[in-house]
Amino acid sequence: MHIQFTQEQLALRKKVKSYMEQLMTPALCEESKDPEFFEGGGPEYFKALRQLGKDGWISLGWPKELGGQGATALDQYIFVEEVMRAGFQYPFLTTDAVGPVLASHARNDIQRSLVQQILQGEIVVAIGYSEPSAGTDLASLKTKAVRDGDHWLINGQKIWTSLGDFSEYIWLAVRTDPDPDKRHKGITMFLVPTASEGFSITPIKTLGVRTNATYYENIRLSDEYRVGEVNQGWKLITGQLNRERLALVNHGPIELLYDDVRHWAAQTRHANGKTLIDLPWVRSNLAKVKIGLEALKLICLRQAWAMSQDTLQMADASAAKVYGTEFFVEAYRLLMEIMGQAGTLQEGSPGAVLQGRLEHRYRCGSILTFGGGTNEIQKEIIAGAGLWMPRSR
Amino acid sequence: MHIQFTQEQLALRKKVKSYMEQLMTPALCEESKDPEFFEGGGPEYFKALRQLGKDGWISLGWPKELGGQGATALDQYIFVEEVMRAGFQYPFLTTDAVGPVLASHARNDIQRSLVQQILQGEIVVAIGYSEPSAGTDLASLKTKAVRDGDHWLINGQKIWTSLGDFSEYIWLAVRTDPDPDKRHKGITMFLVPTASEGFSITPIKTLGVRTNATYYENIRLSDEYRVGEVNQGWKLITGQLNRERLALVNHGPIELLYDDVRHWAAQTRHANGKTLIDLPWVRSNLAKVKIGLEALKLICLRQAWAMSQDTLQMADASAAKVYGTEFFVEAYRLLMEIMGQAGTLQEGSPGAVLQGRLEHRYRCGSILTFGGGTNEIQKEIIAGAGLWMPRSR
Amino acid sequence: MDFSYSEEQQDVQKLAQQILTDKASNERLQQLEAQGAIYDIELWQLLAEAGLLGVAIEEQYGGMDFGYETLCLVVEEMGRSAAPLPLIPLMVSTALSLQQFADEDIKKEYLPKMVSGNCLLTTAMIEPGNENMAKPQTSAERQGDSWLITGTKYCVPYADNAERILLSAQTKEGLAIFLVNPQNPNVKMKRQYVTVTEAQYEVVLNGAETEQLIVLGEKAITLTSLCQQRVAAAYCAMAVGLCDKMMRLTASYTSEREQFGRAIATFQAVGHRVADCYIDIDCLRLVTQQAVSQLDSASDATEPVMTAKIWAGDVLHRVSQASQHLHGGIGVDRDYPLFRYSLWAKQIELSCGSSAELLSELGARIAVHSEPM
Amino acid sequence: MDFSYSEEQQDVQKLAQQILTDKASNERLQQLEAQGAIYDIELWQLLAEAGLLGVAIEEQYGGMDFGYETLCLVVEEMGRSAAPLPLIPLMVSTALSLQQFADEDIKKEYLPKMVSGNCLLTTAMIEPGNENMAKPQTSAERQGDSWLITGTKYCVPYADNAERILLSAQTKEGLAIFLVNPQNPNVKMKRQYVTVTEAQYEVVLNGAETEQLIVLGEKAITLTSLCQQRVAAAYCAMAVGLCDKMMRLTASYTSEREQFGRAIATFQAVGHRVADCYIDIDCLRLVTQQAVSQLDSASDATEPVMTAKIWAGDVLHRVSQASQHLHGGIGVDRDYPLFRYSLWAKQIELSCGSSAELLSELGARIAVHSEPM
Repeated sequence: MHIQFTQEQLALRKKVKSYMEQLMTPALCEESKDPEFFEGGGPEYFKALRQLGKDGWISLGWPKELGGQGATALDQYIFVEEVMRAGFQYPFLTTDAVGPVLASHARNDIQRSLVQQILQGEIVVAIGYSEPSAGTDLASLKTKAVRDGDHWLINGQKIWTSLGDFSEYIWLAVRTDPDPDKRHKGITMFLVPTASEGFSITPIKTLGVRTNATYYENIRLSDEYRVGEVNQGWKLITGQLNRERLALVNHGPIELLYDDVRHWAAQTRHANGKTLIDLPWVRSNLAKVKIGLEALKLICLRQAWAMSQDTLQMADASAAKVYGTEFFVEAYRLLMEIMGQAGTLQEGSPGAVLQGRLEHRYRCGSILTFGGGTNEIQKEIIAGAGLWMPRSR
Repeated sequence: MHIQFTQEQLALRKKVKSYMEQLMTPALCEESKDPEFFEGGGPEYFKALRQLGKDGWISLGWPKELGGQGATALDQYIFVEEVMRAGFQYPFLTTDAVGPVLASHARNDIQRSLVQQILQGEIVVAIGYSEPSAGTDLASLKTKAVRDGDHWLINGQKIWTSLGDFSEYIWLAVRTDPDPDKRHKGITMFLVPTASEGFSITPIKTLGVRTNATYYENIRLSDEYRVGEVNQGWKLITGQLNRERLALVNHGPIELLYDDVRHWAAQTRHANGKTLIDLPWVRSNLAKVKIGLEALKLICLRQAWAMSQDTLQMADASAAKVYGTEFFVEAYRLLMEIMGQAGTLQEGSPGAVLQGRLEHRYRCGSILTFGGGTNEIQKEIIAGAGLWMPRSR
Repeated sequence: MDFSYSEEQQDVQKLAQQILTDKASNERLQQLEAQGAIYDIELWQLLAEAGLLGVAIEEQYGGMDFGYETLCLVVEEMGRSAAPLPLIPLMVSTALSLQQFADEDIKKEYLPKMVSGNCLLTTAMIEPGNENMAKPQTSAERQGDSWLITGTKYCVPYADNAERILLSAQTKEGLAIFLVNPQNPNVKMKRQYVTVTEAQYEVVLNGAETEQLIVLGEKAITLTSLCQQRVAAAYCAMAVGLCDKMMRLTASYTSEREQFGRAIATFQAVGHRVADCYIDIDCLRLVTQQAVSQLDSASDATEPVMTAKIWAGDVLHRVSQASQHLHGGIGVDRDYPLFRYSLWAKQIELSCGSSAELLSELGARIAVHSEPM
Repeated sequence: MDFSYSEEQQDVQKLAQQILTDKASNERLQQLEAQGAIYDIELWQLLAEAGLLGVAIEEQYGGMDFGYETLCLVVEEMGRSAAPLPLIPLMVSTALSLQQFADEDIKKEYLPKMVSGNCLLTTAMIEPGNENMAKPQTSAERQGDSWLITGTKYCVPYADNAERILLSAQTKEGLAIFLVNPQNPNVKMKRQYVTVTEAQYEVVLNGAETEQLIVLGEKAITLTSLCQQRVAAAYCAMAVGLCDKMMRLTASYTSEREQFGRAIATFQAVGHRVADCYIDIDCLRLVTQQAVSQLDSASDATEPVMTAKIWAGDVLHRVSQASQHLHGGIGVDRDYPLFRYSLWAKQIELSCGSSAELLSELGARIAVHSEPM
């Protein structure tokens, strides 16, 4: 066992790090402070994304047969970590979930061209899975597509269509077989241009960032926008989940926050004249975050390594998702406690600590434990696939 | 709102306290160190129990119409607290669960005489509910009684018959209607003399104390030993549960341990020359126990008060049981951490701290979260009765 | 021992509940948020007319004189509604301090106006990097009959709307408490955006002049200590209301929301997590009642208040996270009321000392009071 | 980066697993407990014959020289079986310390005997109220070629059966490490009963004479530090085995045990709690592997070892409580194997520093290494 990066891996990290420093221009940093562009989508954002495409980073982890560089999951993890540390809102779902799936199912010029646009950082694709009454139970979705000659007629509503406001396409899951017994087996995937007639979008303001509801009213779409076989959409939805979930719990951003709080506490004086980090309870909070962080880092690296070896166990991927998301919630709390009431100050207010980043993370953090496959479902997978326990009822 | 004891209540506490100091003679203390008598049952133990009966303490909380003194639940709680602090293994299940139930259903001289014996501290009664395949699902019990003229023939097996080795009777739940649809409605209560032919007992050694398996082989018993109506036993089992559970989570003993560890830490020097209590992590562990203890005390007193007012909510009684038992587990851990490796030393070993009481409590503590109605069932009650949520499946 | 509230207290509680249920609907709060309203002035007037602002103010100043415990019942209801109301800064920190410590003329001038809802006063509790009101960096110097005050206060609620700010400053004669007019030319204010929508301000005093010295020396220390304890315990009472409502929203939502063909409340993982909240809130309610009742009876409440605030920090965090999690996406949607409660949960958790900090302080007190056996 | 074990390590692991599964059955352990056996001498001989005692000992002393990491794989399997074996005191604390620091003649005298299972040696890690082996109260005075040692050691495992005890003492020339013969007339031993059945002793040295000085000064400090870290990490490896087995016992039992007409594992409250254990154990395994691997590669492992031991304390507690709870009554019954694991869980949790103590130490290290930005 050798739990250290190779020289090549360290070199890659260094390379990505310095690349990202260049990429994060003052203009981009300024733009990303604008609440409208918190999640990306501004002109500077797209400029940077196209640069990433041009410089070949987007294709890094794609299989060679799909035009990618076939980097290992560990290399990809290192890349993701540095991108996130740099604070760039990389569109993982587009580049690493939808992109490769589309590439391996592309069956016409439209779809092949879309793959190229994704690889070149030209476009972002939003995910249209959840519906008001289909959340954790995604297979109960009701948005439907009905054949109309060479075309389809799409009707329905999706929620939590994040990034939908600056995406060119929605990666849409629809029901194509109304038979109630064919829950998972009646779903087909489409790429719906957001420019389509009958498409509309309304923002949903949340605790943290903006997301959207999207509406599909008699959208008439050529069959060329259907991806994969009819009624075979479910495996396209679940195919890329592990990589997506691993990106979700990447340890880079929380390690950065931990380091920043630690250094801040070392230079900030408490009313009694001591620095904050001299207070035993502050140290203890930091130590709690530190041991949790070590476990997160190892869990992620082990998972990336297992993916590289093609030995990833389903239960371990679920364990990583549950552990990571619950740790984030706990870590935010422990770090904010150190700041005291100053921890409630938002960016731009006098006295805001570390640009109010933690305050913002707190407001965004609530969605992690149920997003990307609710933790209860992950625990079912662990008990079933990891421990051979009978399914719960 | 007035969360303080009245003068009368304080006087009662003082009275019980000094009474118990007298009762806990050196001989009794010595006897109770003998592992065989950890749970009581020795000659000194019975001497003290008879004294308690003679001095009227056993009847303290019994309703006046059953020959008791009708003390409020709060007075009874104070009594129990002081008895437990004194370390006397008071047979609550006999005196406060079986006793009053029997008294209110006594229908012949045998049963009336048994009530008197209980009130006089002459006898202890063991509970025969659980069976190897009937634990949480008690209504699935299989031990059966079949009518045989004026008599009954009893056959079956019980486990966790604690105190059975020095009890005169087993308070036995048996199936009298074999119809599988009458789970709760086919159960009848008996008092089985342990001197009966066909009764046998084998010890079960546990992590902590001794308990027993008891066997009932063709025990022929007069109908005079049946308590309550035939097939109406279930409500006799559940009738006294709240009072029993409140005794289970009485805050007295854990408060005593907390105080003892705190004082011990204040006088014990660490290798670095400081006293243990000067270490911030020791203080923090103590503070965690302290805030938990405050809540436990208030939860118990509020429950006792509500019982006195006859306003006890089912969900609150369940909340007290879950909170108390989970707090004990946590508190033992926090207090033992303060002792370090010395916390593993058993009574009588060189270096044992506080007579190894915490080490012993740790070994006994495991049963609390599932004993007396498993905490999962309590949470079902809370969600259902307290929050009107639909029953889980 | 008595765990029940008096009839008059129950009446106050019911009245507050009724008004807030009627008037602080989700739609109304959304409307106020869309307007960027500082607080709900109409609702505030209604509460004043119902006499609810003055429950803890003596009758001679227009109040009902039912005491601090009764005021905390109103605060709890305010938490349950999540309505934006300046009840704690105005009535708990400022009015109670003035009523107990100020001269008669000050009381006569301000208390009746506060009770009738016609005037806001607020208190500056903290400074940059310093949450101890009794040890301010802010200083005051005597100049004839006035004082000149210099220093910076942080997170002063409603400062821009307040007629006066109660604040502490260090003087050569010891700690002093003043009322300062925020419209004074030597006072500069800057809005601080915090987790909740409550308007808070950085208040920079640069030789700001005031004649309104409330109290000096030992009594000033007592005032700050009581003020801090009363605010902390009132936040705990508010936390009870917030948490109870979050739990009930969650219980209702999960009982209605169906997935996999059944109400999600019928999954044990859901039902038991709400039951855990129930237990947590029961504990929080009891330790809060103890702290409030001791403050009300003027006993030393230092440890009960710390205990309650530690529980509040923990329970707010756990109940808020559980509620958010069990709601799924709808929980973070600002069209649904839960988000307001979660924001307040974090705000209160980090105010008046975090659980981690207070546990450390409580531990230090325990150490001092633990004689060797 | 490589999270897999080498083939030779996997072979060792499988061999250990096979022998322990065969020979350390519940019946066998019950039999040993009924006899009051100090450890399983027959099993110990089998392990010695299979070469498993010497996996970390150099070939010249009869070992296989596969390193500390491989030894920890055997330790983990020992934990999984809960068999009473002196592997940690003998091979981890004593043999590895001697191999690294002792003179050739000492190594030649003892290591081969230890590897072949013919001789027990043990290490005295702690003293009354002092768990730091590097700062003993015990002192040693030179007398010609010998040393006279005076002091008290606590909880010395297997002291009564050991040929020598490795211990630390303060001398005028600095810290020193000795081997002492427990049969020395100036050594008195008294059995200490602890949570597990392992035989531990109070060892009182009253001018006990020895010529076997192992190392003095700086090197003695290095020895104690490495010895303590290796033992702590080995306990973590043992904890992985213990916890994994507790979890699997619980998963099996709850999958079989029926109540209310169904396997109790089909209740989410049960299944999810076991899943929580799975996640906990995954974390514990990884931080332990990191600590062990760093110790194996002779890098500074101070923080990884602390991290692993903190996790071990927490996870042992949680998994043990969850397993006990989900088993119900059968879990505490000494006829069923779980109780042994729970006892070891508490024993290890409180050995080599509790989680609370180590968190505090780790926090202090973090503070020292945190420069202001």
